[in-house]
Amino acid sequence: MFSLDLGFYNWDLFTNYILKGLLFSIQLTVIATIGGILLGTVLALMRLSSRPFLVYPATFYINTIRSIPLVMVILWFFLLIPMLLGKPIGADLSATITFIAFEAAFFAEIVRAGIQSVPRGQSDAAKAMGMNYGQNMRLIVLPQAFRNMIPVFMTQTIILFQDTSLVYAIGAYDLLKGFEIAGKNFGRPIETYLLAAVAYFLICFSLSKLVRKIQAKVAIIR
Amino acid sequence: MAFDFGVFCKNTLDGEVVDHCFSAIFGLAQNADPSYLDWLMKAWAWTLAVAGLSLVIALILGVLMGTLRTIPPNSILNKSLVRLSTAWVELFRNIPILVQVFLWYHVIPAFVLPLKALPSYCLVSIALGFFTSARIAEQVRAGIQALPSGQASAAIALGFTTSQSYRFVILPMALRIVIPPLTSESMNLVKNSSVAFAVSVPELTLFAMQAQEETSRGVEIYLAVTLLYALTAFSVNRVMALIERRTRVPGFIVSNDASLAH
Amino acid sequence: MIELRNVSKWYGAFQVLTDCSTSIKKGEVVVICGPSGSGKSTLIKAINALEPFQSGEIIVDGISLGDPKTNLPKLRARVGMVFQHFELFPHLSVTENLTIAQIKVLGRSVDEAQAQGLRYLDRVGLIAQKDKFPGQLSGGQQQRVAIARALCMDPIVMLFDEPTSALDPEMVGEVLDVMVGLANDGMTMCCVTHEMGFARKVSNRVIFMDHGKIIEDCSKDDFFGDPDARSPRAKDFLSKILAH
Amino acid sequence: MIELRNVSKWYGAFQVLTDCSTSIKKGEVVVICGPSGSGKSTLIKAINALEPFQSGEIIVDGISLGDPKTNLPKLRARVGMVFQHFELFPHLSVTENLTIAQIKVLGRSVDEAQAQGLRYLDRVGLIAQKDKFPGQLSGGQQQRVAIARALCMDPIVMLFDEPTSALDPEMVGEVLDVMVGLANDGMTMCCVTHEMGFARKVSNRVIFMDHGKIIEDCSKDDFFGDPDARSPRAKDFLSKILAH
Amino acid sequence: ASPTLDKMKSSGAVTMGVRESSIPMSYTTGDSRFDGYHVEVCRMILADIKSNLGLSTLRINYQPVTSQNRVPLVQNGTVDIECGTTTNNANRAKDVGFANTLYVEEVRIAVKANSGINSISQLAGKKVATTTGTTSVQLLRKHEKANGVNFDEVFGKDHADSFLLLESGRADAFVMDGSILAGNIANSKNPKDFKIVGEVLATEPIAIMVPRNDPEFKAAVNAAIAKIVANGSMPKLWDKWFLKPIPPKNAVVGLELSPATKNAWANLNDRPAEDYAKK
Ligand SMILES: Nc1ncnc2c1ncn2[C@@H]1O[C@H](COP(=O)(O)OP(=O)(O)OP(=O)(O)O)[C@@H](O)[C@H]1O
Ligand SMILES: Nc1ncnc2c1ncn2[C@@H]1O[C@H](COP(=O)(O)OP(=O)(O)OP(=O)(O)O)[C@@H](O)[C@H]1O
Ligand SMILES: [Mg+2]
Ligand SMILES: [Mg+2]
Repeated sequence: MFSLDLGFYNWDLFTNYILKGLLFSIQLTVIATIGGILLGTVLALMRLSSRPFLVYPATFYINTIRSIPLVMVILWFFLLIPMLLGKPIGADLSATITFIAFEAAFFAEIVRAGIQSVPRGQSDAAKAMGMNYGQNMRLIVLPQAFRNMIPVFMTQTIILFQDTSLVYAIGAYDLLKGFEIAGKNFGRPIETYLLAAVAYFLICFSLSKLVRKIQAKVAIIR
Repeated sequence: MAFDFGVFCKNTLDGEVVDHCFSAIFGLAQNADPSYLDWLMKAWAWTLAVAGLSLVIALILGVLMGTLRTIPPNSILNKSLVRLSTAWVELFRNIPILVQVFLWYHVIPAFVLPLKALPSYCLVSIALGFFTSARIAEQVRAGIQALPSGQASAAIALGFTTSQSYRFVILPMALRIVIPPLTSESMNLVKNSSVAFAVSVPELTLFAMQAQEETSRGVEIYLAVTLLYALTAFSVNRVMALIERRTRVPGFIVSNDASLAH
Repeated sequence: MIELRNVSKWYGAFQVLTDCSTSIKKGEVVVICGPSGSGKSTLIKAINALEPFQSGEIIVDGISLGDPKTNLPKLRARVGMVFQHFELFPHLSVTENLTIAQIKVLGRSVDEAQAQGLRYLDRVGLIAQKDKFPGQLSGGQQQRVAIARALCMDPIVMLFDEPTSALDPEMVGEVLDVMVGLANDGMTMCCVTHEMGFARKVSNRVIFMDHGKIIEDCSKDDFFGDPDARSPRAKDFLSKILAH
Repeated sequence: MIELRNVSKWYGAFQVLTDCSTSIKKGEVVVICGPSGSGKSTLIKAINALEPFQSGEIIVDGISLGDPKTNLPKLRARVGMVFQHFELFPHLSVTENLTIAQIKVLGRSVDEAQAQGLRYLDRVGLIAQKDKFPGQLSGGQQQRVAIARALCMDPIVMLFDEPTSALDPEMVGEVLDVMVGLANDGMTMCCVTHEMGFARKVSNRVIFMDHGKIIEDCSKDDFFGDPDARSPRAKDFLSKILAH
Repeated sequence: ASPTLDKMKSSGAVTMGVRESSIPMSYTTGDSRFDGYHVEVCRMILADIKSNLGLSTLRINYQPVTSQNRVPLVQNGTVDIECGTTTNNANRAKDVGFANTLYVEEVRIAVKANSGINSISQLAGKKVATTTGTTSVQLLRKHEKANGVNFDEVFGKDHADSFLLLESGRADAFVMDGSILAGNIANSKNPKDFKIVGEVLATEPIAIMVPRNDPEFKAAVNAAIAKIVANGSMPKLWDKWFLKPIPPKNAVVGLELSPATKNAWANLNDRPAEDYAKK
């Protein structure tokens, strides 16, 4: 029978190995969320427009990205970005670009659904009062859409945080990697995998609790 | 840059070009050394096998847990079932799939020795299946809650017991409603099966990493692998669309907001 | 037949029903009315044990709902209920909607259930629609099927919760006609509705609720004939609802 | 003031409006009725250019909607519209609902807009609710705010699309009262409604539609007073709707 | 002109590719610090180059690399000098350059000490672990074909995972470079439970990678290597990393200096693995 030995685990080990990974995972999550929402909103508006030359590229991009495993997307970008840019980039930057590009496809669908979740009567009413497309979007539709979207945004962000563990494929140093390296260097891989699971669970679970709180707060009374 | 898809017709032992690309699998050339194409096909089969088994696990457990989350908590048994299913969902969706795969492969068998005898294919399917079941459970729960509450009331008012009302009234409709989100969860499962490589299942991603190391033709290898993943996910999508068409209720309009998570 | 004794119900701290007592005798037609949110739906659902209540007692056909030994599904099967939004089962054809509970709950044979189902479908004038799905029917037709579905179970009493308020005005008539027919045939009925024409025509008694309390419980003639004897709240309500 | 000439509209192969022609003069109150799905909402939305149409012409205050040079937002701002489901903006307070279009579309100052908004809010009897959000009001109150919101834009005509059909029966009265008041003040109105009491009381003309066609377009007195001169479809509809 | 040297001169910095857990060749000791036999050699090389360039300081940025990305990273210039555990073979030499070999790796077999396995011939039908993305995978395939034996191969996603397969009993043997085997055993919970056995399955030169299109830089590196070998540092380095306790756990790898490595020091060269195989 295997016996757990967590004795090797201490504060030094945390600051030496894990903190760096945790910070990178958080940083990657935050940047990819912000970048993904911005790029995703553009893609969503393109998809919702009535002009084919805007609709098709956006639809193609979103559908393609959504049907490829993230690991593959990460490897692709890692391989192709240097070729396209003509100059090399590191694993961390590559991961960041990849995640923004990848998440944009998902956020685009969230934003689209959010806009569509606003009853059509609302934009009819705004139009009937003489508002043009821009005023309608800015004053009436988007404020409601974004409020409806906040919980889904946050859920997606939690998923994103979990997905950062896949950057091992290109050797970026994320939270999971931190645990793994610590485990390897101290010969305690099983214990560290367990600790990693607990750490991820605590972070994601408390975040999802937070989402539920916010959900209740921002809900529009109808 | 130039593509060189000839790489797939190369021998996996010494990199020499073989006569028949499909040498080993179709037995075209007896005892010939397998080519990278043979290997690719075998890897694809592994991907399909992992995704298939985990999909079965995920659907069964997901529907079960999603249903349990909605049952009326009017007895101690029901209450504990609700709690169990809630805990299930929270546990399996808040740990990254990669970590769960390691847990099932390395950590849990260290404590539950019989699990060591299971091939990694089974363990990784359990991990993927449980992980996905938590997401499917959420979709099923949302589907059930999207039904007008009057439906359940009507069933109960006709004298159905709780389990009868789920069987004859609630689940038949709820499952129809959740087909679109289930489609994207199933496609996600195909994609997520790529983590199986981390525990030695020789599937597409493992092939991609190893073959690109041996041949240095990363672009061609990744292209082929990506296409196969996309093809698989697309087929899943078509099959689900067929199921959706077959089970469509005449005159009933589902207002589906497709699943957003991936 | 139905007896309510000091029924009270709370949602958390909010009291939805306060000390409601009344009784409905065999063959009686009782109309319940009152402002939105006054607890009408809650009360009628409580009679069918669809809503639990915290204190008081409801006795249906001699059986107390609060008794833990009562087989609630069996009791519910004997009380017919019609909902505001019809609540036909959309994935089942009209005939299946009519027979499924007969077969699964009452244990009737398929043939027997179908014969009964088609008899009542004919009665509500929809025999031609028997193979359609609910989504293919108009609202008025759906509600008539829902009434037939409840009748198929041979209920001892029929409960209606605003059966016409989700209908296009054109279709209100066809549903009310079916209900008037039922009342004239001697069915015991308890009906939440704002159709005062219907109340005037067939009801024996009118119950007026406000804020979870039964404020008026009197004969139809007293209710409509003697407005000055009514409470101010009821008078106000009546004047609003009859104004246009 | 409003002129429709042979307006037709298709959704794909399905024709929703067929050759609709009519006109509404200043100060007139026109009621549109007809069975569900007959195209009433589509017609009234077309007048406000919310629904494009494929053939025919609509002229509002001398300006053709079909003309590509027409500034549609500006034209819409001069036509008030009230919807079945109120469509107040749930994220804005009552006062903000009343002022936002005045400020952003008409370019009024905040003070001016608020003064105008509160004047009309007072007129519909809801000045006490000015700081609430729509979700905190009853349906009847919301609809009255919606009417005030449309009035704030100083419209030359008010369009109503079944303004009372999503309301609890108790609240229908308070909304109709506001509308009767408007009509009596000489506002030009075009109103889709099944409230025949309202039609009888204030309308000048009644339009009856079926299957996308205008079947009857006659004075109120002809419509209600001379049923035998009406088409069978309109007679049938009227009998159903007035039966209970 | 050497692009790499120019870059070092202008930026005062250099990027060294390192591994994260290739003990003792190249690994992290936590908190972005890296160390190991090859890393230390590289630091000596860079110190030499720095003084040749007349720079007062040369900042070293460490870039962790993996088996999968080390070649592309050197190829595209992210990494200026890779000091890990890369086998110098003809295939890779098309994409990158290799400095003169300072370490000759012998592919061996690690087994549980009590398993009774002493030779590769005893592995027929047994589970053999190796790491995805390494030459050992192909090596095993070739061996199967040549000797008509059949292994049941299991793949770890990295060396530590592969070793874990052996440790947890999922594999009966771990076939990999000797230094990696020794390093993993030394770092395990009970090093005595494992041993390295059997014939040398392959001999491969492990070399420092440099960009391919920069012969001047490669020459500078080789010159530095010659200096280091000449002044007798190599045996001391070997002693430090392979025979003495090393961080972080102060374990001893315990791998004796092999004749092949000694030979490589004596006759500095950059011959690829294929040349070794022919011998
Ligand atoms: N699940 C619930 N939780 C909390 N409060 C509830 C719940 N269901 C109903 N209520 C409240 O109970 C009160 C009575 O509701 P009920 O549906 O019985 O009213 P009603 O008289 O049928 O009104 P209506 O005419 O609108 O149908 C209302 O104030 C309602 O807000
Ligand atoms: N976007 C659409 N696409 C296709 N058909 C539509 C669309 N919108 C409306 N219709 C159809 O056009 C017809 C007229 O619709 P409309 O809403 O104008 O009817 P209505 O007379 O207002 O009915 P109601 O009394 O139910 O409001 C209906 O048959 C409807 O199904
Ligand atoms: Mg009710
Ligand atoms: Mg309409």
